[in-house]
Amino acid sequence: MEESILLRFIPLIPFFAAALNIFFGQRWGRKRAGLLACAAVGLAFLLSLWAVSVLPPGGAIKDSVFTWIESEPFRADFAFRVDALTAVMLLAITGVGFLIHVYSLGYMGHDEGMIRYFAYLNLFIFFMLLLVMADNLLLLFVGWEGVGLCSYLLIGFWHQDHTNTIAGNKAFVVNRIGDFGFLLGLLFLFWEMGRQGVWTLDIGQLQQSAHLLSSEKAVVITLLLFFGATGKSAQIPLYVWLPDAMQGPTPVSALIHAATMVTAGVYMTARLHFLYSMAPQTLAVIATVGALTAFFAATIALAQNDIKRVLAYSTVSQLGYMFLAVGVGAFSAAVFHLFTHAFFKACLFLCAGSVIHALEGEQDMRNMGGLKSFLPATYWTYFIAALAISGAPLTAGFFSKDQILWQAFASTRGSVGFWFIAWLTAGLTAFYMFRQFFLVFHGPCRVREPVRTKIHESPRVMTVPLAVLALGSVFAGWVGAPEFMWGSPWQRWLEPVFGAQGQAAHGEVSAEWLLMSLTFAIAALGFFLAYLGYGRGAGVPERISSWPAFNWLARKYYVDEMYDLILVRPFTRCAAWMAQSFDPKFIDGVVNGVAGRVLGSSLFWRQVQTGNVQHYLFGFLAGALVILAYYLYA
Amino acid sequence: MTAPVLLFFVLAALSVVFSLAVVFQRNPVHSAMALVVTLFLVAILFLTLDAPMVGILQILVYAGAIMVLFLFVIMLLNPEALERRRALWWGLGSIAGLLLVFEFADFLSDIPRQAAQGAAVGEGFGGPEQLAQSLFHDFVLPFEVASVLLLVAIVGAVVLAKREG
Amino acid sequence: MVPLDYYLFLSGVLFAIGVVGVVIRRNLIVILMSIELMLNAVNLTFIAFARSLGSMEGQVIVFFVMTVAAAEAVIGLAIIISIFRHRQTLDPQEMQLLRW
Amino acid sequence: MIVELGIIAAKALLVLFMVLNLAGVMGWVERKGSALIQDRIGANRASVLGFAGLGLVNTLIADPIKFLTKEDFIPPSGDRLLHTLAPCLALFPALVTFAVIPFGDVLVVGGREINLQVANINVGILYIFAMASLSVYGIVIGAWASNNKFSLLGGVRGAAQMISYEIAMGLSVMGILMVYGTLELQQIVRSQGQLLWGWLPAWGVFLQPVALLLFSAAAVAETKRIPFDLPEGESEIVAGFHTEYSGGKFLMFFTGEFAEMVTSAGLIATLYFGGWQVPYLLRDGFHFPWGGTWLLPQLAVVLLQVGAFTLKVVFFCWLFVLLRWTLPRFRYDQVMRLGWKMLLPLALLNVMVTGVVIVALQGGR
Repeated sequence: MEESILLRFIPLIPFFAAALNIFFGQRWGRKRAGLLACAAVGLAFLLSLWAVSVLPPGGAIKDSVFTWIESEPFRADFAFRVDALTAVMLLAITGVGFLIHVYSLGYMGHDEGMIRYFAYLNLFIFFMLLLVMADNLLLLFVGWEGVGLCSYLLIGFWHQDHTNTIAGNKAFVVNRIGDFGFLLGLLFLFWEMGRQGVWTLDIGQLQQSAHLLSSEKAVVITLLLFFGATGKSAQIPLYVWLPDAMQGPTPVSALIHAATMVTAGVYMTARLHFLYSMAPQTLAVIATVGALTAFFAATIALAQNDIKRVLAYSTVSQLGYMFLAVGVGAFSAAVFHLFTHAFFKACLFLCAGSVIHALEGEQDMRNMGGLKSFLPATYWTYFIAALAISGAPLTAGFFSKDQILWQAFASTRGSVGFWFIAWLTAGLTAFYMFRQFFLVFHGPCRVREPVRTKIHESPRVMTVPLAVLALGSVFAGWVGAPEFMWGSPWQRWLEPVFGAQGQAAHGEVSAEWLLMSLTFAIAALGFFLAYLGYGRGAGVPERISSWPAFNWLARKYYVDEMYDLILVRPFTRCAAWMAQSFDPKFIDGVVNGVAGRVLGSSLFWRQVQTGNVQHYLFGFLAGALVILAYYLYA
Repeated sequence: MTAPVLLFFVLAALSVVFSLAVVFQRNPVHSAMALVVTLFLVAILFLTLDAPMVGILQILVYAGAIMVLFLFVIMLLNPEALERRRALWWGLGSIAGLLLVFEFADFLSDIPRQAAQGAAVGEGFGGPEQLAQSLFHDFVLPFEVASVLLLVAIVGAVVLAKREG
Repeated sequence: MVPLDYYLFLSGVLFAIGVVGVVIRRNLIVILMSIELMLNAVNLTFIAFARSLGSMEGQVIVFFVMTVAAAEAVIGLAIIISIFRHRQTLDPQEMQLLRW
Repeated sequence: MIVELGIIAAKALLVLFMVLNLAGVMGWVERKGSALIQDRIGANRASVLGFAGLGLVNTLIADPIKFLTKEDFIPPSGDRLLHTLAPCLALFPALVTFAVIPFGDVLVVGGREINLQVANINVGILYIFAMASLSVYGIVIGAWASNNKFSLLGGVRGAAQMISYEIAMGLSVMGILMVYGTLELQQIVRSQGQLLWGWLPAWGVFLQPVALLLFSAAAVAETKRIPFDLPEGESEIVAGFHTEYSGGKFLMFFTGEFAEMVTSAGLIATLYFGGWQVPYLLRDGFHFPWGGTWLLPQLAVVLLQVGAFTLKVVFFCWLFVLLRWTLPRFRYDQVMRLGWKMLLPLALLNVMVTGVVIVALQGGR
């Protein structure tokens, strides 16, 4: 393992940029603050490229900054480590992050809190890099919590609006629930490894000594860790915060709530694949949860009218795909989908941002339509990204999604059921994406009057990142083509990390072709249905939305209401009872009662305190006499 | 009863009498004078214990300086001359003192008897050379600290006793 | 020769008398004098033990006790003077501000 | 044993006799000296049995008789006990101080060596200071027991003044202790018999000239004589601490003051002027630095020494008298300033310089 001091600068540069912006941003002005933030992330991206280029094949680079905790025999370093998996994450985070930063220059250019915005964004990049570069799970946890904090700060960025603050709180609380599970898993892992004589949280050492754990312990640990992942990566049952997180600025949604942070759970499971591989039951649970989430979220996305909410549920759905891949043991495929998804989902969000920007904040798709002619650049990039996510041939999504579907079908842990759900979801994905596409860009323009005349294409600073991401949406997937096409450098790249288990199944080429065709078929069907329903005329949306099933979907299966009824209300009621009855009557009663007794006895005994020194002295003398007598006669 | 013992008894009796006078005289000047005499007698006791230097210092420092200071302050303040005797309080205090004496006596009765002048001491024991040797060689640091203490006391006294304004 | 206990007992008696003085007197100056008496009683013990053990250390300690006594007397008297200026009394019973 | 005690008693009596008589004589000398300086004839009226020529009679016989036959007045609201005790306290320290001052070298009588000093204790100088410090009580107690505002003022002045000057006095003697390396007075005097550079007697005055000045000033202040007679201060507080004294008690105060003066003179002579030393006189006679010797019998040598000592004491007593009638009285603040701000720092400086010189000469052993 090689050492390099340069590694630490990848996360530290954004961190210092954030600090500088917090302290001096106001003095520099918004423009310079924004440029500084962009430059910092750009620099981090260049450093990441360097790190990838020097990465020894199959090895890792390490940079130990200082000893963080030393408590024999346990020791945790503040250390960074880059291997193949981390390198992928680094490129995605800093690359996509850089583009989104640049885009934000245009999108947030007129906002009062721009400096604060960029400081948060840089801070987020710092924590995210900490998360993926952490050499031990404690440091990873720091990053894990840090990105949660930044997410909270950015969701509630426009804190003047109360609903934003509530959305931020919701995200934070739900994440806390997941984090609690994660922390429990971490502690349990630490303890169990310690009982085997290995007091460590270092990922490398854990991997070497993971075999010491019994299978049952591994199941419990991985389940707890996965619970944390469901919170961070918005899986059933903790996905409810992500759609609400769309209250934040759109670039934030693109960066944090689509491309990077929400994939932290996937990254974590991939990072700890050696543990998960020991727990087949957990993997089954993960696969089930992933598949269900993918399908479930996709159905909800069908009926949403908010342009960003559709994308939010789409994100949940795609994350479900990733977890399905993890669950069937195809870690490499999961990370591959993570990687491609970062491009096209970021692109989609930024396009949505561009639309919203053009319409001065309008987010309801029923008030859009016919924007194709107004926003050509946005239109085409959106189209490419939508094709990619739908899995059109030779786009990034095509390769990654097909790999997942194939693994779900052919892997030893996979089954036809998983494949079927995923396959169905692929159709739904194509449908809701193009439903949105047609609603926004085609048909008559339904934009309200005062805004309609002022619709304009976004400035270069926003469209150029869109174009770059659109390119990525197509070509990022070409590194992971199936063996029967031109082979996958991706596989070879990640082979040393995941070993043979990364790619679980190699089946018949003909079967793969068949599945691929089926997937394409259902995606095409989704596209066609979307065109039928939304692409041709204006009357259909009303007709569909009157169906009870549509209403059911539009209300998101009433999950929020159910959570409210089952969890939140009883909890608040319990808390209210605690606050209004238990605390004032019982707790205060005990406390005040004790204090009252003390006061009473003090009032009596204080009379001893005459203030006369000689009385005290006499007491002292008497005491001395008694003590002397005790030693003399006892 | 040999001469030294006789001398001791005379000195001891006198010093007890005068120290009682210190405590039970109502007039502070009388108390102070009785204390001077007591200190003088104790200094002579020091001489019988081969501590001439300390004995002379006792007279010089205690009788000559400290007690003069006391008298000076008594005369400067010249408070109402006599304080009332409060029978109960004086009685209680005296009983406690007596108990203390009894406990001391009881304690001393337990330890084996030995002569005060038991140990063989060389020529000049307690003289200036030996005391100086101890002070400036073995205890030089405490000695310096004591000098600092005195300096602090001087400054403190000046600050305390200075009239404001 | 005079037994050591004689000196020790005399010292104890003087000490007890000093204690009684501190407890019963209502004049701060006399209280301070009683404290000097107690210090002297202790000094006598030190000197007696110094002679009995044939060691100079007891005498050196007495020397230091005298130093401390001098400092204590000076500061004590200064405090007494400043108290008297404020309250026109030396009776400790009149100084009961630290009372309940 | 008996002989020893007898010798000690004899020495003590001799010293007491000498000191008391000298004190008495000083009473007459003082008056005569004042007359001399003020250009008048002075005390010449007393005549006992028609024998008036010798003025000495005045003080030695007439004065005590006069004092003792007067009324012994005690203020009605005063403190009887302390009022009586005070004069004794004033006289006592002045007399006992002389016990450690040697008035001659060893006298050999019948093979028995007699040290011409009442008590040779190894902390002699400290003893002197201890006794000197006790002399305050006479004034303070007397002043307080008189229950008189003027007396009290005098007493307070006296207490403050004597405590202040005691410090300067003690520190100025430090130099002598350092030079001769002992606290024993007899030893100090013997050391002064050595010669510097072969011809100059190693007297304190040559080795510690500054200390001599400081010590003399402090000694005058200790005896409460003009220019330091603030405790009496006739023009301000009637007669100070002895305002309410008369008769025999006043005589004791009076004698005490002169005895103190004699003691101070003795101390100055002992510490700074060789005590009983006669230049070049050793135990067996004179040995002059220029070569000659003049052998003398032992008794003659002792007599010479005692005579020299007496002469020196008388000389310094006379100097005190001259001083009294030459200088005016200080103000009280001047007294305090002189004591604390001039004598004390100078004495400290003297100690330091002496120390440095000693270390330099001894090569910093």
